[in-house]
Amino acid sequence: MATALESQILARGYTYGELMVAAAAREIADGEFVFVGMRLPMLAFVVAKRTHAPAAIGLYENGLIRESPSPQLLYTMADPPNLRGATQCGQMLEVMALLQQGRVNVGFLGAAEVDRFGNLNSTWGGRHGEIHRLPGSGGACDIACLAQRTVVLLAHEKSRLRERVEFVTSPGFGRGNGWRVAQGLPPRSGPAALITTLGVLRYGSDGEAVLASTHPGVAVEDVLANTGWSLRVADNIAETPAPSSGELAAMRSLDPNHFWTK
Amino acid sequence: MATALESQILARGYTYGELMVAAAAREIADGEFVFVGMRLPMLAFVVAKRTHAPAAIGLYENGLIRESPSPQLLYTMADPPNLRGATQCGQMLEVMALLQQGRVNVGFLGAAEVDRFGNLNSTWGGRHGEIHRLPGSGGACDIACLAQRTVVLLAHEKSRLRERVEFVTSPGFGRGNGWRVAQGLPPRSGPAALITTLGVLRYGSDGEAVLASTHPGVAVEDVLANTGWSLRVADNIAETPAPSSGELAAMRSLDPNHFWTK
Amino acid sequence: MKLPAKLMTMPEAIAQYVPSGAMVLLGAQMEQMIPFSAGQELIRQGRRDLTLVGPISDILFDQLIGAGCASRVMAAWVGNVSAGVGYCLRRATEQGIPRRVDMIDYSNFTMALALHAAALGVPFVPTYSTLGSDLLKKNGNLREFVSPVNEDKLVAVRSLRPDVAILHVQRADEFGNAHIWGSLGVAIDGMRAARKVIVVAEEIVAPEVIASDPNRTLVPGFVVAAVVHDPGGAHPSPVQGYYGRDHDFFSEYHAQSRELHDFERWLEKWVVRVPNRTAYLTQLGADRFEQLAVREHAYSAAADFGY
Amino acid sequence: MKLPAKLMTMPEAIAQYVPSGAMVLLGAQMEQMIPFSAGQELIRQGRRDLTLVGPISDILFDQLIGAGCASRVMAAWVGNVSAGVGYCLRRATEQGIPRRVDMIDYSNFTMALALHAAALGVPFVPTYSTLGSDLLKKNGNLREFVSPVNEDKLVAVRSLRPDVAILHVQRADEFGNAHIWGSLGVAIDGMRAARKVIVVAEEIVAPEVIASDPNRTLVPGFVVAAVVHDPGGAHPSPVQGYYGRDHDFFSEYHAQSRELHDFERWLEKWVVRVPNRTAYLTQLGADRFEQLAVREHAYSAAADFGY
Repeated sequence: MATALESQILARGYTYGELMVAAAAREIADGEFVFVGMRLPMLAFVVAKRTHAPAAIGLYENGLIRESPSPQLLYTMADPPNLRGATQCGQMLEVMALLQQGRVNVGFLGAAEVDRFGNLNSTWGGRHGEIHRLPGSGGACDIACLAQRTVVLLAHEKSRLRERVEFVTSPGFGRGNGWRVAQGLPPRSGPAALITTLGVLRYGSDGEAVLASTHPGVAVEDVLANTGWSLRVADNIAETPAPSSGELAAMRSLDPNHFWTK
Repeated sequence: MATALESQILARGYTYGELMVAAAAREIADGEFVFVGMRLPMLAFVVAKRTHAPAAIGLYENGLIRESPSPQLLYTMADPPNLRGATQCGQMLEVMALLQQGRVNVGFLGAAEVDRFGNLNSTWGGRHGEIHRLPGSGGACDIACLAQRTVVLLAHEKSRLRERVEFVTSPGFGRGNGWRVAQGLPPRSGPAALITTLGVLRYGSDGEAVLASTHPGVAVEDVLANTGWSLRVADNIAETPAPSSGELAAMRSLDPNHFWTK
Repeated sequence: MKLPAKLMTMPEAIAQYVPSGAMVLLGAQMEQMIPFSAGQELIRQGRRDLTLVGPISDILFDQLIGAGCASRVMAAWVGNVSAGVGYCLRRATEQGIPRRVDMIDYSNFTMALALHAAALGVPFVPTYSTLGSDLLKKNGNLREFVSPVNEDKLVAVRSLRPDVAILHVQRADEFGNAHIWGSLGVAIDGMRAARKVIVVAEEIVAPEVIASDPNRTLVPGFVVAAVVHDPGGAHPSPVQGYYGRDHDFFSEYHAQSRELHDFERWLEKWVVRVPNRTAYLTQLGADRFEQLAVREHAYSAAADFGY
Repeated sequence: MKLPAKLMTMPEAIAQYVPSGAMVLLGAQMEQMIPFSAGQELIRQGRRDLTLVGPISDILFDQLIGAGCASRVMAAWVGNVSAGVGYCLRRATEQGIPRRVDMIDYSNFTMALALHAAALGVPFVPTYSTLGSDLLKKNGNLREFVSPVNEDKLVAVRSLRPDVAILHVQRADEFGNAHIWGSLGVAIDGMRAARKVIVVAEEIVAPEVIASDPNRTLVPGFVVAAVVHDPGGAHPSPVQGYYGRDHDFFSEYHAQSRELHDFERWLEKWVVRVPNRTAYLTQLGADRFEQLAVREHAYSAAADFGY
């Protein structure tokens, strides 16, 4: 494992995981309320805090609100370093209430599968006929319904980026334009970005995903070949900026062994 | 004032207020959850705790729950002696939730007016044509709706015990039998006793008030003459037991100057 | 990371954040920590047409009504908790003196639920309370409906979002993060329901003191617009661990507000002529305030947030 | 006044209050203070047909499912938070090994609201969450309706009353009054929603210690049926101020539960063959547990409840 990572780092100076975390961190604007999900986003929030978004405020579904970044790597949001010195340790209901009030600018999610319109499945997965049980929503459905913007992190595989997901755990743009409002979801909500191992997808006004950037060394064809539908490509397609030295320093000071940034 | 009180005490060994507090305290059974209202009931709860109901639990609408009685006289439920050493200092919503869950056995109320069926008015009072603004419900309506039993304390005057109250702040038995359930109120709820300066009224299965006992030295005729409707009298009408020496000792240790027990 | 400090004087905070016509939540902690110093600054700055919101308010609402600051009251109880009725409320509602005031009557629970609904970000919260009462019939923010999950009759309590919530707290840092203990009442939901929050603190402490106990930080700084350091600002109401309740002051107010001209004299003496809390406490007298001081401290056992 | 003491051993508490078929709330404080010692006693006592309730449960639910104790799971997330999926959950749901388990899928918020509704004593609480999702379509306890106070579409989350809630806490007295700090999750509503509560405490302290801070007494003794003193009972999950999270243990469980026979060996070693937490901690090794000990204490600032 370590050698594979080392070769990535030798080749480009960073790992895929580090690139994804940096890209996720950049989705946070300074001073924003951020609903921080499990895993990579916990690291992305700290990177944002230590670089361009020092005034961002982190909300965690266990009831925690933090303005100062955790001094240590977090394996879960309830790890002791994340509680000490927090702005507030309250109830889950209280942070979810801030989300439902519309105060949360951006929320981060993971998922097993995503479709053309950004709908997420993390409950029942289907692969070549077989049904797989996945862990479930956690807070993902709540964030997907109620945050002003949602950012999803996902490994880019044809079996994960599907034309249609079998089960909509967390609604994206449903079947497209106007669908969310018709469901009764807040007007100001929905997917903003899908950050994968190959690139970054964003969403058009019709709610369909568009390839906005490819990661360094990744060809557009590779992305299309690994996507389960005919993915649209932005006219002004760009290359995902590599992690800055500041971003890498922030990540590596917390995660030198690449627990989250493989 | 003091002289008037002294004469009462000389004549009978206690004041009207002390008799009412003792009668109120006896409505609390040991181990019960008691929703303690403002004023006299605060003293009645302490008397019950120090005499026959040491395991009673007191709930206060400011969010307080107490199992040990306050060591000092309370002018309001949020007086500092009532908070120190409490079982729990929480939110109003939390104690009201226990009430709505049906866990509260008995709740105490005051009111300006009461009618034949135990409906209470503490919002808009009418006296000889004139409208008077009263303080309002406070928690009275909530207790009257949701406690298993309610006990009301009131000065016995014809203008306060009325055939009909103009405004139902806190529902009793409405228009009589079956009315509460028809409104959607909990099956196990409603008025249990009305303790006045002249006697104690209880409620028949039809929801109408019945004179159950008169205070020592009070004639049934006095009670009827001071009641705004033709009050029913129980066949087995009794005399309200005088406060015991233990009850008086408990009250007077807290309220030697008769702030609440005039 | 340096956030803008929010520390300001009471006149600044009231001038900046509480315009005439605003809906203001006061007295969220019930009989404790009532923001009298803030309410009296509202009177001095001549606010008009305020909507006063709070479950009970002891005598603060009565003073604001008597001074003509309020056109509407949304409350469960308005009066003088230890002494009786509020005479200014009666003059305003019965005779329109100094002006008419519309009363929107809640119960304590339905007021708490209205703020809870707003804090939760939903249009209403259901309850069984007020069924069969005239509060339900007269208050348009309480509506009977049938439960969508069973056949029960319920009351929908409409969410209520005050423009400003003014909270008196024991201690806060300059960013508005505050510790409250003792009587909480509807403070937590009230503060989250409000569009803006003004914190009035007995003590301003270092951020590390507040951060040492995030479970007690019931007011997070990010909801707070202004922080005012105003020791003694809750008098005559008590602040647990700081000073007790001045029961006599409530009785004196009761006696001196019964007649209109007496109330006008009282208001002149205790509000109009005292520019701030320091002057108020001087007029009250050091001896009298000393009578209310903590006689016996009772400190909470420590909680260890270490790892 | 002397209340009956509720102190008992874990086997006594589980035997007395958690029968087969019960609906049990576990993991209310999310990734902290998960009552592993109580859950593993449920396995040792051979409980069957339990309904497991909790927003997330880290690997405790996976173990109970793998041991065949559960017939139904009402949760938002079941797996291994730091290491990935729960293999026992997959075997049970995909192959019925060791038995079929019905999944009733919630989101974290709707699970919190289901317990909140029960704690409030109402049949449901409304939310905008899950609109447009298949959770709403598939979970019968979530029902779309139209707001009675405006035209909004809302979801009614039906109240959920567990038979028993098992909470791991930092400290409690013999009557069950307990202090919890740090990660609260759904503990407060969960405990009030449940018909019975079992408190598992790191420390049993004098009632005076708990009573010194009634705002931190999030578990009032009157809702508690049993108090179990079981230090280390939350391992491998953390207890703020007592011990940290054993991340490796979660990774080891992940590796050793992938294959059925490995899981059976793991269960034998860590649950079936260890009669209690003392034996469990001995097997874990003093050195390893010492690695999780608090390195730097961080005590909360005192609050003065004096007067």
